[in-house]
Amino acid sequence: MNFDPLVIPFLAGTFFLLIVISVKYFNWIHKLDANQVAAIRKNIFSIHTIKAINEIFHESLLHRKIYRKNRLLGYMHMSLAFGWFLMIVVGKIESLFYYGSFYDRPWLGIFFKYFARTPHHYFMIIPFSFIMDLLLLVTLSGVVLAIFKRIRSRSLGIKKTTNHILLDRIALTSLWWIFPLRLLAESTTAQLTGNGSFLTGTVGMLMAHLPVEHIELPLWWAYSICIGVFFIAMPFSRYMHIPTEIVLILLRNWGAREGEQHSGYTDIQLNTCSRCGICIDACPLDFAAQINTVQPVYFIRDTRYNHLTQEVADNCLLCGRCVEACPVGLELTAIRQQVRQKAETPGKHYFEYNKARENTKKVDIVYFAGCMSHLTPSIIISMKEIFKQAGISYWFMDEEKGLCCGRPLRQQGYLQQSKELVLKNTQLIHSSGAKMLVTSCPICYHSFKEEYSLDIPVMHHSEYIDMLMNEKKLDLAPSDLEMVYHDPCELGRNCGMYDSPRHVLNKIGHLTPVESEKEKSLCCGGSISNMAIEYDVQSKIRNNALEVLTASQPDVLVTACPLCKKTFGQNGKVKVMDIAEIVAGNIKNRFPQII
Amino acid sequence: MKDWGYKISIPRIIDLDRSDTSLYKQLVSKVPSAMKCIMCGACSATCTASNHTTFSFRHCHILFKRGQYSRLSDELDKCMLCGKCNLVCTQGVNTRAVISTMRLILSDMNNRNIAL
Amino acid sequence: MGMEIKKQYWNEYQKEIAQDDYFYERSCIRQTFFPGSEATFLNILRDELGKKIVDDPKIHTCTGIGYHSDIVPFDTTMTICARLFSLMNGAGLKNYVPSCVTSFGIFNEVLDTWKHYPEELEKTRVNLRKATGREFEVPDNIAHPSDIIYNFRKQLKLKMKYQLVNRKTGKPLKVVEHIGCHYSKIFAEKSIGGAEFPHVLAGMIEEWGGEVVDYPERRHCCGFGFRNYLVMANRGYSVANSKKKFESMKPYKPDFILTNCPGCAMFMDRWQYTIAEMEGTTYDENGKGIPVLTYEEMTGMLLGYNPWDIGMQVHQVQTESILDKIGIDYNPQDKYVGVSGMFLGEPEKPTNLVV
Amino acid sequence: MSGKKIIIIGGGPAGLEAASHLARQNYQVTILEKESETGGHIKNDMTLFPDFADAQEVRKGLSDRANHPNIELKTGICINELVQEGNQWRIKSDNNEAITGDAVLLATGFEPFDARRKEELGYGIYNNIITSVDFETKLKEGKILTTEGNIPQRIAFLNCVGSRDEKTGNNYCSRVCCVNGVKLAISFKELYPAAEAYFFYIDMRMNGQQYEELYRTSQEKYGVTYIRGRISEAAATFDHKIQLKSEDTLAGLPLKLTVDMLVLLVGIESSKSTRLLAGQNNIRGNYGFAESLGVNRNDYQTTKEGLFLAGTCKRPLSFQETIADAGAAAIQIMDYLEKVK
Repeated sequence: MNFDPLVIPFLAGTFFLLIVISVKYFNWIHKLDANQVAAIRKNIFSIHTIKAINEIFHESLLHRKIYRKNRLLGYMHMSLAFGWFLMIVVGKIESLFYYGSFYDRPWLGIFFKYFARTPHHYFMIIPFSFIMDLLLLVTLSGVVLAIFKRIRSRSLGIKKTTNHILLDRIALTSLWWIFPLRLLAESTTAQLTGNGSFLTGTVGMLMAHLPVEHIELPLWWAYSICIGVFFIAMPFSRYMHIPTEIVLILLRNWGAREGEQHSGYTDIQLNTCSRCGICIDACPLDFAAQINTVQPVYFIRDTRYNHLTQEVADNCLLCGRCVEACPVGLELTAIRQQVRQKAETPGKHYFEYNKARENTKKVDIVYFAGCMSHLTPSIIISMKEIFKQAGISYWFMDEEKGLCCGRPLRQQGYLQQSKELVLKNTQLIHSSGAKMLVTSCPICYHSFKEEYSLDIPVMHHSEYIDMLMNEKKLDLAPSDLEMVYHDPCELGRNCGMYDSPRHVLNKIGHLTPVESEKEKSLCCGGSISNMAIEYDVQSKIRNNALEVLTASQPDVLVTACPLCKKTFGQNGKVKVMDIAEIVAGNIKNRFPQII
Repeated sequence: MKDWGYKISIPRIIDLDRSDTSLYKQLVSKVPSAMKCIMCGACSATCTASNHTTFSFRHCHILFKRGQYSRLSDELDKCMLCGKCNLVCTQGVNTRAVISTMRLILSDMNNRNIAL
Repeated sequence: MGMEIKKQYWNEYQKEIAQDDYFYERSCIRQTFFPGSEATFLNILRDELGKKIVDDPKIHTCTGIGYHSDIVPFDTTMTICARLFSLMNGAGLKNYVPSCVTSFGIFNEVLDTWKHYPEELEKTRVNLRKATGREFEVPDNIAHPSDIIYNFRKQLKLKMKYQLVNRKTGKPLKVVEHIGCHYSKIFAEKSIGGAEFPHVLAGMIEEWGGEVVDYPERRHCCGFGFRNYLVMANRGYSVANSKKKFESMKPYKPDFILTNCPGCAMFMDRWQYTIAEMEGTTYDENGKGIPVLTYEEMTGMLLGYNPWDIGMQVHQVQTESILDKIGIDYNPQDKYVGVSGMFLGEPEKPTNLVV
Repeated sequence: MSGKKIIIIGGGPAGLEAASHLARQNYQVTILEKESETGGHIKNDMTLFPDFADAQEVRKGLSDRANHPNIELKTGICINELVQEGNQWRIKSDNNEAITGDAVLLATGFEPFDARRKEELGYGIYNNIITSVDFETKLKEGKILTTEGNIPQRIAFLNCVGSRDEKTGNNYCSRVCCVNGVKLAISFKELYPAAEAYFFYIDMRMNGQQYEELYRTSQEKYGVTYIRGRISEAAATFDHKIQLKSEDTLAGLPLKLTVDMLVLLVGIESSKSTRLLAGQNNIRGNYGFAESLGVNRNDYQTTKEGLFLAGTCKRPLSFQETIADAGAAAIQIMDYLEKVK
C-alpha cells in the first residue's frame, strides 16, 4: 500500500507552497538593485558561501542567537525547527531503508507509519522508531513551550508578545496541531500494527480501550489537512520567514546590503521577519512610554502587507536597539528610512541661500561643531580650549552657523535636499586643505562617515581627544569624580564607538558601568529621528533612561552628544556634561605651542 | 477675458471668512503640540535659514494657521530640519514635525490641484 | 445700530445751507460723463423750487484731481479757488455750490486753511492779483448740491410723480448709497450726518419711499483714489477696492446704487463693466450688474422727467430695470435719439456684461 | 492668654506678618527660620515694585512688628520632618530638636529658578550674564559693573527664564518677573542714564496696581526699548560682550544685538523645604508647590487639620499679595484654634 487519498491535502499544500515560493523568489531576485547584484556576483563562489551555509545551520535550524539571548526561547525555536527538520530527514532515510529506494514517493516518509504497516520488513525498525519518537517528543515539547509562551509570556522572559493577524493565527494553529495529531495518528497505527516505539507505542496502549480502528484514518486525515493548511497559509503568514531567512543569510554573506530604494532585498528582509516580537521589548517607546503598536514587528508586517500608516513609519527613534536585538539581523532602521522617503523635484535647489565662506588660512583640522552644539555653548568653548592647549590650528567651519550635515533630512526621507547639503559641505571641507575633520555632534559624525565620501578622515571629538592624549599632546589631571557614561545612539550603536570615550574618562575619574550600556545603551529620548512623538513622550523616555544611568548616584553624567546633553539636562536631576567639557576642565598642564 | 494691461489686485487681507483653515485642523490632529505655540520667536532667532532668508518657523506657522498658503511651500523648503528650533522652544512644540507635516499637507493639496 | 442713535449722530452734524441765490460750479467729471445730471439739478432748482442759481460758463477746475494726485501744489490750488470765488463775487452772489464732492472738499480745505492761517489768505490775494488782476471775497456759505436737495426733500416730495417703491410688490426699493470720501471724511462737520452715518443721500431715499441698505463696506472708498486710477500700475488696486464693495453689497440684492460724487458714479458704474470683462463676474442675478444713479438723476426721475432727457442712457450698467420696477413711463425707442430727434446709433455691446 | 501654640515655618514676609497678627491676639508663636536672619528674599532686594519702597526699611518694619513677647524666633534651624500626632503637630529639626504646636503655618516661600538649566542662555558659561537676583545684589552694592569693571553701556533683560517653559517643567507664569524686570530696568537707567536698556519679552503682564503705569514710565521717561521676542542664544564675542539672538516678532525679522550685560529674569520655583514638608503631608501640588484646599474659598487650609499655608509656598505671588495672604492665613488659624478648644 503506497497511496491513500489522505495524502492529498498534504500534497496539495506542498505543491501550492512550492509554486508560490518559486514565484516570490523569482520576483525578489529579479528586483535586486545593481549594488546587490554586483556583490552577489563577486562573492557567490567564495568562502562566503560556506560561511553562509554554516550560519544557516546555526541560525535557521539551531537558532543560536535566540538561544544566547534567552535559553528557553532558543530551545523552543530549536526544538520546533530542528526537531521537525530532523523528523523530515530521518523519516526520509527511514523510508529509504524500508522501501529501498531514495526516489520513492515523497509522502511515504511523512506518513511512514501509516504506510509501513508490516514492521518485520526491515531490520532497522527499532532504532528508527526510537529516533522518530524521540524527535517527535522533542518537537512536541517545543509546541508545549510555544503554547505556554502565548499564555504566559513573562515566564519565558518576554514582556510582550506580538499581536498577530488572523492569517498568522490560522498558520500558528495548524502548525501546533500537526505534531499532536501525528502523535495520535501514529499511536493508533502503532496499537493496530505494533510499529510504535516508546512514545507512540505507549500512547497507543493507553488508547487501547478506544475504537482505534475507527479513529485511525480520521486522525491521519486531520494530520494531513493540518500540514496542507499550514503550507497554504505559510507564504502569506509570518512563517514565510522559514524559507526566506535562508536566502537572506546567503545574500547577506555575499555582501548584499539594504539600499536607498526599495528592492528585492527589502522584500526578502520583510519576509524574513518571523514576528517573534523580541524588538518590542527592546524598544524604548514601549518600555518607557507604553507605545506598543509601532515597533519593527508591526512596521515590517504593515510594510509587507502594504497597509503601513504614516504614524507607524514616523514613530521611531532610529536608536537601533531593535537592530541590535533582532535575532534574524534585519536592517530595520534602513527600511524605516526607505519608507519615509518623500517625492523629489528634479533640478530643484533648496539651499542656494547659504553663502558660507571658504577657509583661507592653513590649518591642521576642520572643526564642525554641528547645529545642536550651538545650543550647548560649553561644548564649543571646551573644544576651543582643547585645541588651544594641544596647539592645534583649526578652521571652525560652522562658527557663523553653517549648513546642516543633512542627516536630519535624510532620516525623514528628504533625500534630494540631504544630498544637496552633503555636496555643499563636501566642497567646503575639501577646500579647507585640512587633514582631518573633527565634529562634536554624533549625528554629523555618522553622516560624515556614511553619507559623505570625504578624502580626509573624520573623527568625533571623543575619539580625537583620545588620539591627542595618545600622542601626548594633551595630559589630563585625575580627579575623584564619580562618573557614568551614556553612549549616544548615533555614536555607539550606529558608529560602534564605545572605547575612546571610556578610555578618556578613565583618565579623569572613576567611571562606573551602567546596566544598559554600549550596544544596549538607552536612547535619551531627544532623538531627532522621531517626529511623531511629542515632548511628553520624549520626557518619559528620558526619565526612564536617567533612572538607569543614575542608579549609582554619580557626581556627573557624561555623554558625547549635544542633543543627549540638552535632553538629559532638562530634567535637572543630575549634572550632565559633555566629554569635551570634562576634559577641558581637567587639562593638567599646558604643553608648548607647536606652531 | 480682456487684458487692459493691468490685473485686479488680490486683497492682502487675511479673510478668515473665506480662508480654508481646515488644513490647520489636519495639522494639529497629527502634531497636537502646534497648539502650544505662543509665538515668542525663539525658534526663528536660532534658525540658520532664518538668518539667511525670509524663512521663519513662527511666521510660516501663523500663516498656515490663518489659511494663507500661497508661497508657503517655497518658504518651508528652506528648512533643513536640523532641530535647533525644537531645542530652544520653551513650550515643547514639535517644530520639525510641524514643518514636515505642513510640507506634506501642502504638497498633497498641490497634487490634488486644489487652489491655495 | 438703532435708529435713535443714528439720529443722535445726525443731530451732531447739522450744517447751515443757504436757502437761495447760488453760484454753481460744474464738475470736471460730472459735466463730461453725466452732463444730464447737472442740467437736471439746475432745472430742479429753477423750475421746481424757483431758486436763483447762476451757471457761469467761465468757471474752471478747482485743481482737485491734480491736487490729490500730488502734481498741483497747494498754493496753486488756493489761487485757482480764489479765482472761482472772484467769479462768484462778479455774479453778485455769496453762496457757492460746487457740483463736485472733491471740489467741495477742496473749498472746505482752502477756507479752513485761511481761517487758521490768515497770512495764507493774504498771500493768495497777492497771487491772484498778480496773475489775473482780480480781487475776491470768501463765500458766506458753501453747500454741495446734494445738501440743497436734501434740504428741500420734503418740498420736492410733494411734486413727485413716483416713489422709490416697487410697483408690483409694493415694497420699498433697496438702495445702496455712496457718499464720496471728500464729502464727509475730510471735514465731517461740513457734511450732513457726519462720516460714520452720513444722512445726505439716506435722507432723500427714506423720504421718497426707499430703503437704505446698510452693508459692511458702506464707508469704503469707491475705488477711484485719484493716482491709484490715473497711474496704470496702480489701476488694479483701484478696481480691487470697488470689487470689495460690490462683493459686500451683493448679498443684499440692492435695486440700485445712489452716488453723491461724480467720480464715484463714474467708477462704481464703469468698474462693474471692467470686472465683468476681466473676470466674468457681475453682481446681480442676471448678469446685468447693479445700476448706478446720481442723486440728480434719481430726483429728476421721481419728478417724472423723461429718463433720456436726464441722461440715464449714458450709464454702462443699464438703468431700465429701475424704471420698470418703479413703473415709470418711458419710450425705449427714444433711448439713443439725439436732441435734434436723429437716431445716434447704439453703443458697442460688452462681451460679458448683459445690456 | 489662650495657651495655644502655633509654629510658623519660614521667617520671610509671610511668616513674619502672620506671626505679628497671631501674637497680638495672644497666641504663642514660634518662628523657625533656616537662615541666620529673617526677611526671606527681600533681604537681597534694594527696592520693591511698583513704588520703589526701600526693601530694607520694609523688612525692618516687618521684623520690628514681629519683635513681640509672644513670638519666639529660632534662626539657623532646618526642618527635617513635620508630622501630625492627634491634635498636635510635631517638628523635628536637623539637630534632632523636637518642637510641638497646636497648628502649623507653612511659609516656606520660593526659590529662584537656576538659570544654568537653560544652557543656550550661557549663564555660568560666559561672563556678564547674570540673573535678576545677582542684579539686585549689585544694585544694593550701589553699582552695576561688568566682570571687566566697566559700566555697561548696553544692557538687556530677558523675561520668562524658567517660567512658561515646558522644557524645564515650569509651565506656569511666575507673575512678578515682568514688573520686577521693569523696576530693574528703571533702577539701571537711574544709575546710568546714558546707557541703553533693552527688554525682551513674550507678553508683558502688568496685572497689578500701578504696574502698567510703571511700564509706560520706563518707556516714556527712561527710554527702555521693549522687543517682543525670546532670546534663544547668547554667546560671548571676542571683546567680552554678549551677542544675543532673538526674533523681533512684531517686525517679523531675526534680530541680533550685542550687549555688555544680559540679565535673566529668573522665575519662581517651589523651595526645597516646601517640596519636602508638603510631600511628607501629602499636600504637594503641581510643580512642587504646596496645595491648599481650594483657591477660591479655602486657600489657607490643607487636607490636614491644623496645617495652614501662606505666601509663595503655594504659588508665585508678589510681595503685596504675600502680606495680604499672610494676614488672611492668620485669621484662619485663629478660627481653627477657637474650634478645637
